[in-house]
Amino acid sequence: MVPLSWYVLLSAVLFTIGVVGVLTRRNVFIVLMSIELMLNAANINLVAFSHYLQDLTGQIFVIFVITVAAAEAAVALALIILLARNRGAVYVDEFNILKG
Amino acid sequence: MLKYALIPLLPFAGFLIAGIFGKYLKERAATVAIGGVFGAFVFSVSAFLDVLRGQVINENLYSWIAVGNFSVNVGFQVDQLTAVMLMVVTTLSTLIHIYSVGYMHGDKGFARFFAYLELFTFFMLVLVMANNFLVMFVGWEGVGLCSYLLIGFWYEKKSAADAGVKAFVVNRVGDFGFVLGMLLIFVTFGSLDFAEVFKAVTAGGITQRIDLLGMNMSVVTLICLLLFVGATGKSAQIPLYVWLPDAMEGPTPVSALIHAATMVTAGVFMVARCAPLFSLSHTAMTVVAVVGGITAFFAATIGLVQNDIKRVIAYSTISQLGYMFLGLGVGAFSAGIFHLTTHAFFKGLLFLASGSVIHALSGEQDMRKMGSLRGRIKITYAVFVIGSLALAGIFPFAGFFSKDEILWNVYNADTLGRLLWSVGIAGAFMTAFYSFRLIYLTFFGESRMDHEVEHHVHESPKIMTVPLIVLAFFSIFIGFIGMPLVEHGNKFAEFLAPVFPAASHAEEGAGHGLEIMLMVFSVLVAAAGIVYAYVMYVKDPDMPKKRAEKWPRMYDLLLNKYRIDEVYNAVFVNGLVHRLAKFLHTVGDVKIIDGFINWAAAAIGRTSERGKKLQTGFVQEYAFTMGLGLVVLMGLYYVLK
Amino acid sequence: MLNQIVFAYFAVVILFSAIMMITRKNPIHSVLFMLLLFFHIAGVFVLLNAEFLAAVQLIVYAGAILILYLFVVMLLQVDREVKSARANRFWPWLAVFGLMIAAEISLLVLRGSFPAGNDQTMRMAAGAGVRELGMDLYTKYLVPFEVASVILLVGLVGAVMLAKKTEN
Amino acid sequence: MSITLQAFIKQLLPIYPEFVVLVMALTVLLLDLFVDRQHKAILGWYSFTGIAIAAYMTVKLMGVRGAFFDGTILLDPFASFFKLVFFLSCGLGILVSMKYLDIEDIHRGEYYSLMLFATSGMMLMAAAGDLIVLYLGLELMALSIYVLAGFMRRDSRSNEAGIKYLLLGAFSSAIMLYGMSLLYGMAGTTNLNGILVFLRGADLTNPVIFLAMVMLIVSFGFKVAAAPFHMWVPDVYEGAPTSVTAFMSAGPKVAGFAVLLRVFVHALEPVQSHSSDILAGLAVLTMAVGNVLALSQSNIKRMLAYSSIAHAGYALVGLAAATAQKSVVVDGAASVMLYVLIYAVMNMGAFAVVIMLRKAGARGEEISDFAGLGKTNKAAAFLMLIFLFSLTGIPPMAGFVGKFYIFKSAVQAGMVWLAVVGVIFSAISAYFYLRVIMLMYMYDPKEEFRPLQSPALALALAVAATAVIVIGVRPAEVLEFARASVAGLL
Amino acid sequence: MLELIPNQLGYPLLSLLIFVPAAGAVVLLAVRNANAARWIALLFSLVELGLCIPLLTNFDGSLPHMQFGESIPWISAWNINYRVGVDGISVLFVALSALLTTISIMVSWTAIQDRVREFMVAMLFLEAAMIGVFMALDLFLFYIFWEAMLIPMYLLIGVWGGPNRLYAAVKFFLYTLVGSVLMLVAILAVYFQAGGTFDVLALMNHKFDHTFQLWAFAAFFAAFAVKVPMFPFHTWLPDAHVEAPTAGSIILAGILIKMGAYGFVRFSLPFFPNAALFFTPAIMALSVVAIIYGAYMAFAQSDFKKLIAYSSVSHMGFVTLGLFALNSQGLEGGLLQMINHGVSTGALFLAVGVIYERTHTRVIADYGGIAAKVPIYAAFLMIITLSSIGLPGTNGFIGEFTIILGAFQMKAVYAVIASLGIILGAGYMLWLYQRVAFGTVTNPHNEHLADMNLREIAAALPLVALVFVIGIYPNAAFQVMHASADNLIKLVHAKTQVLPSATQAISALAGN
Repeated sequence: MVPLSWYVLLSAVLFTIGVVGVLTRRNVFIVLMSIELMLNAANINLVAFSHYLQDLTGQIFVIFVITVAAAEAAVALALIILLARNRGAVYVDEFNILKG
Repeated sequence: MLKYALIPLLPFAGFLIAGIFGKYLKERAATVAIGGVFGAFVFSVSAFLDVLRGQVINENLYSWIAVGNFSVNVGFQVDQLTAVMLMVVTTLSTLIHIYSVGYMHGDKGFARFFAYLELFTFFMLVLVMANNFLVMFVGWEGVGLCSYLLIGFWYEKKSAADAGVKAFVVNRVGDFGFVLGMLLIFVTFGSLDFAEVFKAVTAGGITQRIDLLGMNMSVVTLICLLLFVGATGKSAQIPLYVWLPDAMEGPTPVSALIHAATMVTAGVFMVARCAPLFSLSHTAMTVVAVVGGITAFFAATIGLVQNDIKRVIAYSTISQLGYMFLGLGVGAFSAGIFHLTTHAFFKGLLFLASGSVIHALSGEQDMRKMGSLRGRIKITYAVFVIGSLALAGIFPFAGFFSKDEILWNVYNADTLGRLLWSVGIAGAFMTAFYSFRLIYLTFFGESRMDHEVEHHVHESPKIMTVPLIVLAFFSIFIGFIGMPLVEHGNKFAEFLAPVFPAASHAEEGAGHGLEIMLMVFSVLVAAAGIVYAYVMYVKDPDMPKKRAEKWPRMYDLLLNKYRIDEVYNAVFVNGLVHRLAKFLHTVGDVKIIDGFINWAAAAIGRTSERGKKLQTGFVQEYAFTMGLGLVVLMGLYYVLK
Repeated sequence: MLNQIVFAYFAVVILFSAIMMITRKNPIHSVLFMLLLFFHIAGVFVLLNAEFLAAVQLIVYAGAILILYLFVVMLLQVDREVKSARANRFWPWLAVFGLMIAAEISLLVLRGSFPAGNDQTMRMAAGAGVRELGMDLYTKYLVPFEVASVILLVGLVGAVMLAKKTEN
Repeated sequence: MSITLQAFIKQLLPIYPEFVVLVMALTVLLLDLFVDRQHKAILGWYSFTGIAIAAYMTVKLMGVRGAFFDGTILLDPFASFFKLVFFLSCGLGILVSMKYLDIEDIHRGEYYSLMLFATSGMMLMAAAGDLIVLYLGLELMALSIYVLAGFMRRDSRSNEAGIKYLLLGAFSSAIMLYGMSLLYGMAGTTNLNGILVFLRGADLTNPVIFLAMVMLIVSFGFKVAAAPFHMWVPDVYEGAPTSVTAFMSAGPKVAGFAVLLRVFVHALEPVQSHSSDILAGLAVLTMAVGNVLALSQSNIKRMLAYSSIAHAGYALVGLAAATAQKSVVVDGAASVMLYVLIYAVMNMGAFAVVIMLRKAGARGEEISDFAGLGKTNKAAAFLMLIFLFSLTGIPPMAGFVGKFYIFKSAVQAGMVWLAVVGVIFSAISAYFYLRVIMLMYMYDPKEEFRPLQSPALALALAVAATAVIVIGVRPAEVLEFARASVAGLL
Repeated sequence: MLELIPNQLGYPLLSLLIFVPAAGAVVLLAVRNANAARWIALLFSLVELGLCIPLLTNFDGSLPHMQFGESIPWISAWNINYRVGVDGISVLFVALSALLTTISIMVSWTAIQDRVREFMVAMLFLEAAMIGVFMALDLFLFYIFWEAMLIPMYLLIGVWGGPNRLYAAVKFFLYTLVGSVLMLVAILAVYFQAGGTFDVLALMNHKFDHTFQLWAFAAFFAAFAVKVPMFPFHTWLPDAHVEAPTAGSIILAGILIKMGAYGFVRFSLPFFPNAALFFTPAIMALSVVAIIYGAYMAFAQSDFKKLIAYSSVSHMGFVTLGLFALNSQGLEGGLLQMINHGVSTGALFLAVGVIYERTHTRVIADYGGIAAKVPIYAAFLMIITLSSIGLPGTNGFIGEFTIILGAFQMKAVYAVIASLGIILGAGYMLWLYQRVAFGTVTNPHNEHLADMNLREIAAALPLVALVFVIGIYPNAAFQVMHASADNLIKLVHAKTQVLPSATQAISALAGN
């Protein structure tokens, strides 16, 4: 039997890896995918809980999360394309006209 | 009642008219002014007669300040003392007004001058008629103000303006004492009315004592000392006499009226007024006597060598005021007032006469540029001599009686009477010497005048000489009202007796014999002074130089008035005021307080600039900050739980 | 026991591919590792009797989103990536910082306790779960469902509006 | 189980306002196809009327109370109050936009529909009775605003603002999601009431609960721009189109506070002993950062961005007070609500004036562009004067009433120290607001220019100014309204 | 105990006093023409002044109570009412505010050429706020007016001020703001301590516990001490005065800085008497320091206005000294001195303004010898100078003497030092007068100086008149205060169980 805590631990570590990715990588795509990692970590939690709680809410939540992630990805990529077009920038640390 | 009210109010009315419409009145302002003071004079006479008839009045006009348990009225009191002062003030004021018409003729500030004189007369009358300390203080400061205005009358002259400010501020120092005295009187007696305070005093039972700077003294003593500080300011006694010589910057009639006859005697008057208080405090009396004696001597020494005709008289005034305090200090209040009266006349005369001389020499005041005037301006010469004789105290001139009564009382005074008496005698000698030195330098010897001055020399117009003559008359005969050795004491003392506590009368001290001996002695001393002056300045004119060379230091010191002014300037004016002020301003306000404020502001500004640097524009650093926040908050679990 | 081994396998691969994903120079490789990761997460879902979600995970995430990423990555020239630094200059610190977060979260999570749940398959048979899901989705969570559709619409509008070639 | 149309309509009753706004948003998209580029303003007025209708319905629905759709949607005075605030900011936002969009040459239908979408998202946040709805509403709002921020497609500053906001927003909502998942794992439900019930019986020392709470604070703090989660604000505010900045300085922030109140005053009420302290700490930090950094700004939008951070700090003071003591809940929550309302109005007003300075060619965003406005355009300068003094919190402007209430409840909750810190910082804030006034009245204009003017803009300014003055002088009614609306929380 | 006597007149006098100027400001917003603006502003200020006649004639000085009271519920949720009333302490300041505003408008007639309308709006708005401060009997209302004053004053200094006006304006604003926000917190604390009321009269009767009093008093002190300004919070005043336009200086010196002292009397003393007693030694010490220090500062100045500004610091030292003597002489003396200072210093700044308008220099050295050129002006300046150095017969003397009398009974040493201040006062003022008026004209610009014109004389006369009226018949003012002042002292002593220490001065002087 897999204890619940294993799932939680897995998601915690996954979440952290996501955070590290967000913080470290310059390439905006990888940053975005790291955020997806964090979302997936949350999803694992939700599903695990819903399983152990005998309650479907968690799974439904996950569906919505995935939907949102999709929409977000669309907008994000659109903006990235704009930036690449206007400024040829695909690196996060190139987005720094605005500061101070 | 109205009559008494009018005494001060008439001059005040004169002031308002001359002051506001002076521009249109021009010379006619004088008529208005003289009308004002003359009216005051008339009413004063009638008031005096009332008092002679024994009708003493003390009336309150209205409640002036009433706060909590403190209440003061504006009120007048005309008793013997006031009556005497009224006569002195109004008489001299009137005469000097008349004299000024001639003296100030053609001055562009003519109307203003008379307005000020009127205002002064008003305040002086308020001072002498007040029935409580606070109203007296009004007159007290008021005359100070007028003296300031009149000294600085020719304000284009810097020296004049300076002298005015100096006079006012030095007086303020004295008033500082006066005010504190009043406060202490109030908290001790619960009132500022003369009547109530003196009643309480004479009733006795004021026994509180105070520890002040280690000394333990009775409240009354402290009160008297504080009041006396005020007196030293007004009446130019050590250490606050310094303003009076400079006050000679004012027009001569001002010197006569304010700085000889009336205002400077206010201190004497005030001490006399407070006789019931002072006589309770032996300490205070001693202080008064000693200060008076020293001043009398000290001022005389300076007078010996001065060359400015007016300054000589000024120092003699200081010295004579010293005599008055000497008298008061030994409890001879009436004698003090007597000398005040006679002095008013002959010193007024001397100033006016010197004014006449200056007028004749078209403004020259330096005696070294005079001489051999006796033939040229006869009347002036004559009255000058009379005045000087009176000042020197030669029988039977006015000064003789008053001064000798003082000396006689001093001689009989219990404590250090003899010592002070000898000081007084020495002073008398010098007085005689310098007053005649002045006469010889001015009227005898060969002329030392500049040429154009020389052939402008002319006797003053009637309007100036007449008052001189009148004053001369008084200087000769006024003394007799206080003639001693007549049946039951002298009339003057008798008249004033009700307002003064029974002083230790000389009669009890020793017989008439001794008194006569002393009189003769002092006359001889004075005569000696005159002769010595004659020898020095007529017989052997270069003797002064020899003397000066013989004791150069001494001479120099006297000539520079012991350098007191310089010391005061260095210590107080520059040191304690201006330097300190600059220092406090640059350090206190600019450096410390504003320094701190601006530093704080700048500090916040710097923080802001630094903080801006953190906003680097890198998304990941923003994310990192968020993460950091997250970590810290999560860590808080261990703190908060 | 078996479950545990399977879980262990999934977990290991997931973490491995995650780490690879965030460390690859070439984003295309990252995308591929992401794909791997998604597959195994789907596996975990299956392990938790969430077959439907597993399917969604594969179809939407792997099938749609990742491919979208792939397109864009290729659309914008990525060969630059090979030449330039992959991580910003603080990356070691940030890695340590990441470990801190991991430590803290797991510490808190482990010290914490969850309502005792028992690991048993859901009462309804596999597949039936989907109907339950559907019922809930269209009744209880009707409003959120609609909102989700609106969100997708916004994403659509936004993406089109922003990315479409500028007229004039 | 088929349901008649009427029944269906009847069922929708509680979400009529949201429904209307969404319908308007969609129809705007359609209408956009038929309106040519010169007359896009029509769409603006169209959406404005939509907002008006929705507002009307919200007022109508005031009477109805309760939980609908299985408790996922709540209809209570609290939600209604915030919905009205959203309508206010959205309406003003639309009004200030029209002319501006023409100048920037980005006048498109999507703009308005996105604003409406965002508004509906906020409404859902305020009305959410369930974590899922809350999450979706938040994402709906956020997504629309990401797009709006990047709306000036040809201006890379705008794009940058968009992507920055998006990346950080996604990051924060991932954190929130993780927190929510833990909460769900604890409580076994995503329903806020359920969570409350669970926590009432739960062992509160359980670190997982704390972890969840912290993660929610972080993500909501991000939305309301609380330090240290504020750093996106200046950049995004500066880069985004000014009209959007105006809108998002009001709407999303207010929505964030709605959620904060709903969650921390209501759902997580049992753990307030922790949350209150944390919120107080954040409040201090936020006020400090906002006020101090605003001092050294040269760009008016940035300056206002920092000032909006500072104001979030003040509002957090009220929140901390509300969570500190049971006895203060009503006043604390009401103070926050009143404050965000007043803040929304005066801030939009200030931005409206900033927009007036936008002139073809120059951006008009430098503070120095205000030099001599008092001479060149008396009215604009005077309005700005009112708004700035209101932001400073000087009576008789509304801003004072707001701050007064906030600090009042802080003192009531025994947090005198917090109040003292607050007033000190608001005194400091006077400096940078005064700087603008100084420029307007005490310097001479650099060059003559005609500020932007349009009936819509005038209307917006008039509304804002009147509101600021009226609320400042006669706060009683609004105040009562806010206090009454708290009822929904308890 | 104090109560609010409802307004018996047929019309709401106090509200009129507050809202007439406000209305004037609103009307002016519609005016375009500068001259019209001047006349309208003058008109409204005169109406205001006229309203003061029924105020003073119908005021019953024999009662300590608040009169002409009006009380309307305002924000019931916070138990806040629009509650106004005047007693013997405040009524005179209302009248003074009206008078000085009128005078300020008159002196600004030609001095202000730029943005006349805005200037007049600011003036009238300021007047409304000032008068409101003196009338408010609800802490919230009071605070509203108190803060609202800052706006017009800030603009007056900043827009129509001198070269360094920006620094001065901001300094003034921030200094005051920091002080008053602390008071705001204290007000809130008081509100809750007293069980949720802002009603001043109710709070006067409430007894706060000792430690709370200390804190609250300190907070109120922060606000009032800055306004007064007491040493060492005074440095904003010189800057503000120097840069402000004449009208601004007159109002600032005449009314604004009185409000600090007024606050002490109206709130600090009755609310926190124990704290007041606790802090009295410190405050009196600060006061005498201010007296001496301010005088010294004045000596160091070369700028006409700065010198006067510092003299204000010194004079306000007297005021606080008197107020905290906590006996009737000190208190009433302090109140009277507030009015005196308003009159004298107001007139002094008027004098500066008159001459500045002609010469456009405030440097004392640029003057000298003008007495010969402008006799009327010289006379005016002399009178005011005398009043400011407290010459008997002028208002200044009455105030200073009663204050010193009060202080002497409280603790003699303070009175002694304060009297030293009087000497210094005479020194710097006369020195100033000498440097300005005496000597020979050194500056060629002053050769053809024009004397005061009728408008300026008209503006100056009322002040000159007041100088002498108060100096000769101060009871006119005192009688109005007695009842209220006595009541206040009774209140303080009743709350603190300390009996009035009327004549323990002997021991006080002995320092034990």
